[in-house]
Amino acid sequence: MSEAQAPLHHRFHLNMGPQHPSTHGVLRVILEMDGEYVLNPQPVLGYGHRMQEKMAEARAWPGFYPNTARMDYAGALHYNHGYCALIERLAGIEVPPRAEYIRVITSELNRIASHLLWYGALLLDLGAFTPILYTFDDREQILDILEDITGSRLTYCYFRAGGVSRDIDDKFVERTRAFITRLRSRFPMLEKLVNGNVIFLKRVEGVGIIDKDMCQRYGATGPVARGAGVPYDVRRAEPYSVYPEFDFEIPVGENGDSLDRFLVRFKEMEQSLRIIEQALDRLPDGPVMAKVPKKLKLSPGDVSFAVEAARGELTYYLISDGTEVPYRMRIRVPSYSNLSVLPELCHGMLLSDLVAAMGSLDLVIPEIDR
Amino acid sequence: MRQTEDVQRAVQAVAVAVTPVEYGQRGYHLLVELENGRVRDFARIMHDQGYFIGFVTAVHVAPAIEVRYQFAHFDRQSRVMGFTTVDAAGAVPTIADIFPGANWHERETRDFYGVVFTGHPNLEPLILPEEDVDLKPLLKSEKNLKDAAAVRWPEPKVAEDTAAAPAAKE
Amino acid sequence: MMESLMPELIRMVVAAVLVVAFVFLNAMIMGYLERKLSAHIQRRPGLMEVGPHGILQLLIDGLKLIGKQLVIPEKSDHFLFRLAPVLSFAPVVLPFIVIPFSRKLVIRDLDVGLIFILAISSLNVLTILVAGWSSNNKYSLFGAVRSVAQNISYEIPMLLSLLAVVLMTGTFSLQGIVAAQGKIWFFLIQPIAFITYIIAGVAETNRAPFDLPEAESELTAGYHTEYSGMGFSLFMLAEYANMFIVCSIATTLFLGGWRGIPLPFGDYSGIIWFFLKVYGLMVFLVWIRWTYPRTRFDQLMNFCWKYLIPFALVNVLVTAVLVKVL
Amino acid sequence: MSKKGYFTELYVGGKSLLVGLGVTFKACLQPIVTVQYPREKLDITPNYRGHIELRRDPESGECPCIVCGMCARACPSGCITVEGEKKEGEKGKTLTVFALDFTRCSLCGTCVETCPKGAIDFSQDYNIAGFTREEFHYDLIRRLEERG
Repeated sequence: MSEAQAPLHHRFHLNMGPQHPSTHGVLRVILEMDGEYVLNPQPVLGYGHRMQEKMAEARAWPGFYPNTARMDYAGALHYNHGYCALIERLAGIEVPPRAEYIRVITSELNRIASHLLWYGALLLDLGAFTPILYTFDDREQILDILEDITGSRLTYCYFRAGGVSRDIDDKFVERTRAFITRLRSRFPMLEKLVNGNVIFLKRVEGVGIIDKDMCQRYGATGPVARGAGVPYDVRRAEPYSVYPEFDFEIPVGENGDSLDRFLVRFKEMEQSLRIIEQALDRLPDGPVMAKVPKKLKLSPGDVSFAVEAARGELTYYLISDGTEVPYRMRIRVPSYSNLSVLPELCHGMLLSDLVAAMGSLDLVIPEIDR
Repeated sequence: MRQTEDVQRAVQAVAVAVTPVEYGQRGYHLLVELENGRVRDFARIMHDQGYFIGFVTAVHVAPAIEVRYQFAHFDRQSRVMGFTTVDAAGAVPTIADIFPGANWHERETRDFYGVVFTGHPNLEPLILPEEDVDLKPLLKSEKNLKDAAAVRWPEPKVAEDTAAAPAAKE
Repeated sequence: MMESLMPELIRMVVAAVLVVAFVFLNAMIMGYLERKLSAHIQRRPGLMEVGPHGILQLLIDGLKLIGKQLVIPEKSDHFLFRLAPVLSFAPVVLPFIVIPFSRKLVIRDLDVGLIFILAISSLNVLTILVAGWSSNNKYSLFGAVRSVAQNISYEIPMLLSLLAVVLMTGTFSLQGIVAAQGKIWFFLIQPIAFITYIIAGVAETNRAPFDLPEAESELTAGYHTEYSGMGFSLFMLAEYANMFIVCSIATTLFLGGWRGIPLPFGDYSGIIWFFLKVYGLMVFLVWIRWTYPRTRFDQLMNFCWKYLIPFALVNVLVTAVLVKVL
Repeated sequence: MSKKGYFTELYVGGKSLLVGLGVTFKACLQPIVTVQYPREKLDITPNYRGHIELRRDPESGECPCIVCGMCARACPSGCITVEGEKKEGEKGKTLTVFALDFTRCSLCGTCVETCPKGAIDFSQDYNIAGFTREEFHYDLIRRLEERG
């Protein structure tokens, strides 16, 4: 069925969202359809836009800490990390090594939590209800660990320019180690239940193929690019924090289809566990907060900082005019670029495949509507 | 570093000024000042060199709004920052056909600043509702508006001679 | 004239009341089982609040649904929209007439019992089409169209698999088929037919992994998107009753019907075995639903044409030859 | 598709489905992992960051607040109001108003970190509900007195 030949009177519009079970938030996609074939999906953004960039321009820079977590509720610590590191880069603050290690450990825990959430949500999109409860079970363990150290379960406000707001204790180390063992023992179960399932494989194999060229043109990063065989990971490409000290692999896919993106994220969880293990083994002693003046004026100029968030490259770009208040803040969020692939990706696809492809992009809507 | 030099050479032809900057301090490698009309040429070079689009944004400074482009590379550590000012009509040529990923960034910039991207295939409001098209929420008020020079890095005094050398050659 | 008709009439009224009551009861039992089983599969307790282990929850849910407003979309076809849920009820009540619950317990043992059931239950697709069409909602229409295509194509393997049994027994009467399973249950002789029938049955009842007509992640709720309150619950009742019928045919044709180790209730003891088998099968369907993802539409069709129909067809041919030779 | 592929696919696919059933069956027999919330409650971590609360100095039993207003200034959403007055014969100011507008608080903890005297602490309240916005305008001094 060639969609180009579809006569005009066969075409109709289908509104998917803003309230739809598989748009994971208030995303609306206007689908131009021919029968069950999607001809032209056009995402409509802005239903939950909070103008975070304007908020950043309206308050002294420490006042933006809590906002960072509200952009990506599934991977809030990466947003914390990017912002704090940006300020550190601009102000030339040296972070104590212990704080950097804590940042890496908690960030990677958060990455796993985010991937576990996505894992369940994708399966939910594909109509399997049970895996999300299994992954939530594991994710709860991470949230408990992080709650104990950061004080909140989801919208963390833990990192500060110059370090972290609270030191970790032996209990944290112990619980994290226990969690690593636990999650490793859970992977085979998930593999049996989902990764090998013939219905699942048929739903994602060859669906939504994104190649390297497409990633480049759209700026798609993170697991979407890695699924397309591009070994681009900001942790490697532009090393920040103490990531260069750890030994980890960057899993890549071959075909760039939904299955590859799925497998990349699945393998990434194991790599994150490896990083956490190494960091726990080598955790240095010392302070967790550098000396930062109470009132710190940002020197004029522009500065950019990229981190690898759970969904891809997150770049904070700040233009300062020499006061405490940022003059302009731009946040390049990974889901935004990843979603913009959709019209080209899903052209001529079945509606069911669109759901699978969109699920494999791992969209977090508040991040897009920041 | 040598790879950055390659790009530098390629970009030199279309840019007003190309300045390599200290990555550890600013988070990118190359600052490229562009003429309004050469943005597309710049984007094409970036595309041919294998860069992917980071973001497109604007900043409201006096005398004219600046539009900024960030590109990064999948295979090498190189981040390029391009900027240009809008013309008298508040317009900049679009790069959405070279980098489709810039499409939404440009629409968003149009929403927030009113910058018109000439040649853009679909410059409809992306985030703002249709009735608020002219809200331009990120424009600075008269009081807060700063001069373009006020948001630049102060010229490092020691490095001035070395930085000026390639520019003089041109 | 009247005198001779009266007992028959009373019998029919009693049967009708019992059947309708049973359809409701069955939905409650299955609703409870489904929610409880899915909960334990997902390692949570499930219903716990109303009554011991939440056993009365479904009663409360039913009352709530009855009390709810039936919202009728303004631009829908009001008459058909109201008619569809009621209509969905008829094809699931009628097959109960011929199902042999026990040696003596059957409302009417028709000679063409099997054909009667299949004919009536294939009407089910019509009500879904009516519901989807009259809602004037694109999602509903998608659901309805999918359902029609799916039900019609899965009727073929279903019939073929049942035909194998009919060839062996030489009768369409369900009691006759049960009687023929005195020595050995047919699922041992006809495993391919049994498996084909179960798969086709899952598709016929629109249950996961073949629940495309109501795929909530794609079509919100498919053909009953616009239905609320009792309209929605009638569809639910119909779905569970449909499951019951599909499973009771499987029991009757493949699992020996009401046969089992004799219990001290005389000719009526078979009903216990019958219900045990039927609910066992239904629990299996629930188990499947909470394990697998949903198939895609073309894959569903491919599976039917590439696997189910060839296998069922070969099975029928082999059976026919063997019946003739032996 | 070759004939071999046809049957292999059927076998592999069928097997994977059976394996899946095995996983859910095993899970069905394992104990449940959730808690019945209003009946059972999990202990909340002592590090939990609820809304802020004034605290007493364990030695003197008094609230060490010196009405410097650092917390109010540090708050990103401006949800803290601190007022004090100068009393005769006392050094420094005495706290008269310490109000928190919890509807705007985002629980970042900046106020607690900036307080030079450690007069503010996080509460452990997490299941807070109300019918009006005013119910979340807390008078922290009164709450401190009520706690005794």
